Amino acid sequence: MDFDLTKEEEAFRDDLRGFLDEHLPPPEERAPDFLPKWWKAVREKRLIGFAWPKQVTGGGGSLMEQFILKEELLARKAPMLGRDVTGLSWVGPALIQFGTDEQKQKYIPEILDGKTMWCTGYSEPDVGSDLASLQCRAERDGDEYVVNGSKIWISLAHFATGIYNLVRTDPNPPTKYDGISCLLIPMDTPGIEVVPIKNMSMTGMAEIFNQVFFKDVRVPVERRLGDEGEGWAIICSALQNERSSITEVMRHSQRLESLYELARHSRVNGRPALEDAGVRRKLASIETQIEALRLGGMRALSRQLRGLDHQSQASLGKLHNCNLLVECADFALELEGSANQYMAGSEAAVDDGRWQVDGLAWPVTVVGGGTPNIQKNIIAERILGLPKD
Amino acid sequence: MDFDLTKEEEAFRDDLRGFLDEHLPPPEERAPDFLPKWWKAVREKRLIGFAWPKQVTGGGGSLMEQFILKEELLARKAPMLGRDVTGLSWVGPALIQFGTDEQKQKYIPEILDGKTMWCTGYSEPDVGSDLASLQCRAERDGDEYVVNGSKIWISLAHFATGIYNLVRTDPNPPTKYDGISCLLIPMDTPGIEVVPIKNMSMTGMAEIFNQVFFKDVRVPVERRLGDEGEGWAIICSALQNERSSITEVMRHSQRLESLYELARHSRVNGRPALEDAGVRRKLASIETQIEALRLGGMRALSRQLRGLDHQSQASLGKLHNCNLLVECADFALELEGSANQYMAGSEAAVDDGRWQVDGLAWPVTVVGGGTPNIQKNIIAERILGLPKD
Amino acid sequence: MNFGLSDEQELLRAEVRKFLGDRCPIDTVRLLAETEHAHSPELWKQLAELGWLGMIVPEQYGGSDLGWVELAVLLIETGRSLLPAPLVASTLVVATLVDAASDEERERWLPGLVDGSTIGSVAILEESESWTPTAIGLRGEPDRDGFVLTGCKRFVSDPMTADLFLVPFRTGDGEREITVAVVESESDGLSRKSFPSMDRTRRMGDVLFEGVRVPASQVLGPVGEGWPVVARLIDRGAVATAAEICGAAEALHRLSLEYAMDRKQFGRPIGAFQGIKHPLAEMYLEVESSKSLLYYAAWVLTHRPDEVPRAASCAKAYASEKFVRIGVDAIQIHGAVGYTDDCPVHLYFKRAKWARPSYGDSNYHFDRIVGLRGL
Amino acid sequence: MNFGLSDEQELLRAEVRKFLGDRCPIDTVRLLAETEHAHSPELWKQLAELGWLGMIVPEQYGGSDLGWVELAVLLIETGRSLLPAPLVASTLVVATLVDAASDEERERWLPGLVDGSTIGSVAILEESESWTPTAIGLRGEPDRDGFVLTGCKRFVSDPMTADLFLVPFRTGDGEREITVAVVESESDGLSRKSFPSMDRTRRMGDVLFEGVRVPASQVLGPVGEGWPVVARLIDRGAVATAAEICGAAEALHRLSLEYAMDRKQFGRPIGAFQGIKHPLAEMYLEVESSKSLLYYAAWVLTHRPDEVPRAASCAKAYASEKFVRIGVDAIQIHGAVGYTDDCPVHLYFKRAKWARPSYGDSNYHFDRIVGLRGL
Repeated sequence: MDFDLTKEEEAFRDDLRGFLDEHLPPPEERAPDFLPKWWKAVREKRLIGFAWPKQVTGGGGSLMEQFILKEELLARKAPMLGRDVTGLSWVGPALIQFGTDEQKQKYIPEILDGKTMWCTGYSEPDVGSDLASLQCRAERDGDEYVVNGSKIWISLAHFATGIYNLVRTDPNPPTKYDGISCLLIPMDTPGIEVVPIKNMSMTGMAEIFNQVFFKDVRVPVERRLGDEGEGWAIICSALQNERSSITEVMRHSQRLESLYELARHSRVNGRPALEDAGVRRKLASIETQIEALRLGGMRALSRQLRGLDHQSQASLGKLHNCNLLVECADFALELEGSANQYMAGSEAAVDDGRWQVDGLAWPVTVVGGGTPNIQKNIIAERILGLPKD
Repeated sequence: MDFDLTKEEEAFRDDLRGFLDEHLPPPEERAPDFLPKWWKAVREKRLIGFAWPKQVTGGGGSLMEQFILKEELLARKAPMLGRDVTGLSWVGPALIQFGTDEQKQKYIPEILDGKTMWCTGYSEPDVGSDLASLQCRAERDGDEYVVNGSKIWISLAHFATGIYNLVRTDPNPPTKYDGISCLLIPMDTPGIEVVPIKNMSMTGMAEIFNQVFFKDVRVPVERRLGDEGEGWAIICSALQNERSSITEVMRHSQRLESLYELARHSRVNGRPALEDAGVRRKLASIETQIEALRLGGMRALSRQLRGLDHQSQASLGKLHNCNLLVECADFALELEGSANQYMAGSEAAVDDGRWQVDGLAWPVTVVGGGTPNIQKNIIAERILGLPKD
Repeated sequence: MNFGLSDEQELLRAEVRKFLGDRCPIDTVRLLAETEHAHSPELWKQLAELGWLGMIVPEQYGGSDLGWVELAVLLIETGRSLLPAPLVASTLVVATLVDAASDEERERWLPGLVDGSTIGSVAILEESESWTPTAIGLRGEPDRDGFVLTGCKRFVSDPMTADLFLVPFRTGDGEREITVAVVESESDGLSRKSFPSMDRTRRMGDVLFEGVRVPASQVLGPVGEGWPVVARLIDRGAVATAAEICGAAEALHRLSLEYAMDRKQFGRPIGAFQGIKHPLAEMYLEVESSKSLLYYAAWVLTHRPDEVPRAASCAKAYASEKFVRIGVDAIQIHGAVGYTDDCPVHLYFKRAKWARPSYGDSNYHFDRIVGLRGL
Repeated sequence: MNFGLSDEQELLRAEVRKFLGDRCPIDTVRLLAETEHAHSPELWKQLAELGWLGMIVPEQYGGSDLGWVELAVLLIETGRSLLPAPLVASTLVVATLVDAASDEERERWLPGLVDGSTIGSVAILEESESWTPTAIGLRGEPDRDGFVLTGCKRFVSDPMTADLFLVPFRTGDGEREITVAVVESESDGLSRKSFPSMDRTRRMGDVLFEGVRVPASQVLGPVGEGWPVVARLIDRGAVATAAEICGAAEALHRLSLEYAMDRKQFGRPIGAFQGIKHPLAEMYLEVESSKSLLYYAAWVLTHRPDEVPRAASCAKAYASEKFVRIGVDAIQIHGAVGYTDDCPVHLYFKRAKWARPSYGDSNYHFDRIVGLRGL
């Protein structure tokens, strides 16, 4: 057991810190035109797609370096490393694992340069968490697929340049997991329509979800990722990579500091909240859970560094993360008392209304990443080996 | 809505109070020979089997009078009204509903007089909560049944004079709920063997559970309760009547007072427990839940008084009761700190070790009456109409 | 003993439910929520005509002279339908006037409050958001035959639609030297402000007093002895809020139940899975328990005044905790659908966050339950 | 970075597990639990021979000179098997002597503690059961070259088998004027008593001091400056207890999991129902999180002393809360079988109640985590 950095890792961190001192001012000092400059700098430094192969203009960084990079970025409250979030988290990794050389050369540099903006087409109406029951059809017609159907809960579809879309290429497969393929479809292809869905948050996140309709959308065969029918394997691999727990941990840590700050200026029954034993224990309990999440993530990383199975542990982190999100979101609104009603933008809002955003945004994360029930099924069946329902 | 007593009910209560003043001294003043005298007095006053018909020497009391009776008895910490607890709670009510006149006249007065001591034979090894899967066989041979099999988790079987036993009279029924019958078997019938099961409590309740084995036990046909194959209906009716919530409420109320008392002489982090906000809120939360259980019981009684369905609500009370039992049992042991290890009989035990009894006895009640999971299934399926698993 | 509604009470419930179903279905709620004050004068007038604004007011002032159980029946239904209206606050003003005001004061305000031409609200809390007498810092300086008020009240329900406020203020340095008066919203020196709230079916805001004159004729009861009036008002507020919670929590459970029966996954309704079924069973227990505690608290408000503090605290503490919990479960059962604007679940979820602190959260009420034992 | 066991550590784990599986299976635990002191001198001797009593002791005193991670590996396994032995307390005495005793004191006691001929225990708590310096009331009056102790220590682990006790006592009225000494159990004026405990694999009791003389040669460090020694001991006790909890909680989860796969109801293993499956998944998360926190706390004990207080508190608070919760769930999963004497579940359930207050419950550690921020 060893939590210290090697000399090489320390050297990498010191170099990185120098770079960040130069290019990343603290949040309150960032100018309106900061973001494009930042993206340019980190692209040149090869920090975007840091762990991706150098052949596709990625950084070729090691896992451990990537871990150090994320810790440093998050400690300084850095903005996202690139503009095409979905491309960076979903499409790029899938291309690296399943794409042809042509596809990699064509799509990956665009993602890293922020020229594209991908969205993902997984969920469908009436399908929900039973993802493999998807109905969106793609029929082969010469060198093209003809796509018909619709996808729902698609964030950012109205800004997107392309959709990473799961379709059914075999209408009568042996099992529902067969006959699914993956298509990379430009959003400006004729026959695609995007309809926004209003959501409950009304906190600046409103209408980030959309339903996307496909009517006789023609997609060239070379835009298929992987083999025909290999879609389910691709998606499973992607879902396992879904979230970096270190990112979540740092977000929770920042949230915890804000919670302590909130408690410092809140009251319980008219007395300072920090004098209330219930409040103190709740804060400490949250702190302990975050610490457990942090260490659990490091255990998984540690296994990954040694080439051991770490992906089966991802559901543990997700479940833990969900539990924490729900608990923190509600606790803050409880601490605020009646002022919990005052939303961002109101002069009466506490902490600029950030807890209202948190309090209304958690369902997107908690439900969006697969409800806690689904995580529990995965843990019970895949890790513990319990029989299916 | 009306929680006041009528004049007649008040008269009944006043008469009862006079009787109890005379025959029921406070617990600390009860002599060693108190119990037989008490049973004699309440039997003469027709308080045992108070709501049973007068024809079978019951009290013929109304539901409301019975409610008042229980409140008065429990407020004075009265001992049980009769000696044959299982006879009074299970066998008697089933006889009144399903028995022949001969059976009623033969068995009921014995139960009321405390001459019998019944036990129930429901559970079997490897059957658990799926009660209807029972395997204990009864084959017809002339005017007799021949019983073979075994029953488990039988409390008091080693003291019992008879067993109220569920058997399978049809080995190939259309569904598992068919072909079950109910036999009233004297425990001294040849072929019955009782084997005690040690349990975890070691608190004076040890070994109250038994396994009972039947080997070619011959039972006359007239000892069958109800029709052949009617056993499941009888048992369902009995399970619904299982527990009087008022009894549970009064026990919880007494437990709450003891918890407040415990908190008064306990410490949290070295300071008086009653100054700790966490302890205070936990006590108040338990108090509130008991109040909800009490009022829920009164709502059910109120429906029963008006001839409305009340039995479907029984599972709600049971689930609530289970939750409270688990919570109180653990909370007391938490309050005691390290002294929670000192059992009854030790000079170091807190409150004479009563919380250790509580802390180890709850599984018997919580699991014995059907686990919370089973209550939730019943509520969801029978009351809410959700589909079966 | 009858722990159930009488035939008349059942009839009232049916009538309210039908009215709200017709006049204020969820789409109307949404529309009203986006109006400036989340208030419909026409709907308010109809409530008055049906006699629901004066339910507990003696007939001589135009009321129906009913009790708190009937009022609870009404509020359960308005909670269920999320009716956007200043009903709870206005009713609390009415209830306080009925038992704490002089005949002249009643004559002056009750008829208007009952016929809907006047709307009342309550302004107790200040910056500390504490329900104790010491938290009241608004000063009332004696002035001729009355007082001049200076200070600020916060977290006032629907301040912009109110015509008059019930205001406790400090008239001495002793802990309980509190006086209660009715202050008209058009008084000189009074200004008010409402802020956008998360539960958009309600508004909440500040009332600022800069030298507001209140004549003695608007003071309720003896000067400096107003705290018992306020304490009673807080208990009633707790019960009224618990009633609205009961209706809303029941609606949320019903929505989740229907969704669980309707929505299929892996070839079965999701309600067939214990992971959904068991939370629904627990919710049901919590809803029914909330109702038991609430109905009893409403009954004692009319029939057993001594029991009010404990019963009100049990009802409010339990209901507000469970409503929040049920809101979280309901969203998880609904999955992604639960946070769309089309699905009403989020409206109830937000109501739960509003209702929890209103007239005391469980911390306040639990602490009080122990305090009532003298501990 | 490597958050995993080294090959040597894995080997140690396998060795301990095999030894305990062979020499102390659950039936042996049951038998030992019913002996007078729940202690087997032969087993203790074997532990010594394997080097497990001196794991963190320098080689010059006969120890293996390993770190807290290795010790945690050992204690996880003894917790898993519910080994009845005074291992935690004796190890804490050893650890304290290693870094707080003089060379002479180490020479005198460490070899015996390591070779198993001496058993140590810890006597900190008094009637208040508080882990603060002010709770230490046992008086040490100066006497010639030492002190005379008068008072009573409570909740002492396995007091009857101990040959010496580590005892903090008060040598001044200042809050932290505490001195720590080693007191032999055979000292004149010392009497001890053990009471039957719920977790019968352990004993617990009182140590009474009626004018017990302690020479200066048995005092650890400077007089009146013993509190830091005690504080470190409490942190180590918390980590050691958390390690035993981790093993026990993992065993409990494993038992429940196997039962859920094995036991059939309604034609399926009960583990196929979400009502059983989901609690098993949550238990697993809690067991794994307990282990993460514990391993890190053990690592910092050896490598990053500054981080010890927070890491120890996180590990102990989390593990002891979850272990109790898992115990309740395990019984519910096992149904009636769970409370039979034959099924080991109840042994773990009782251990959970023992372990929770030991070296501070979650109230203590949570309060401390906030306190460490200076709040």
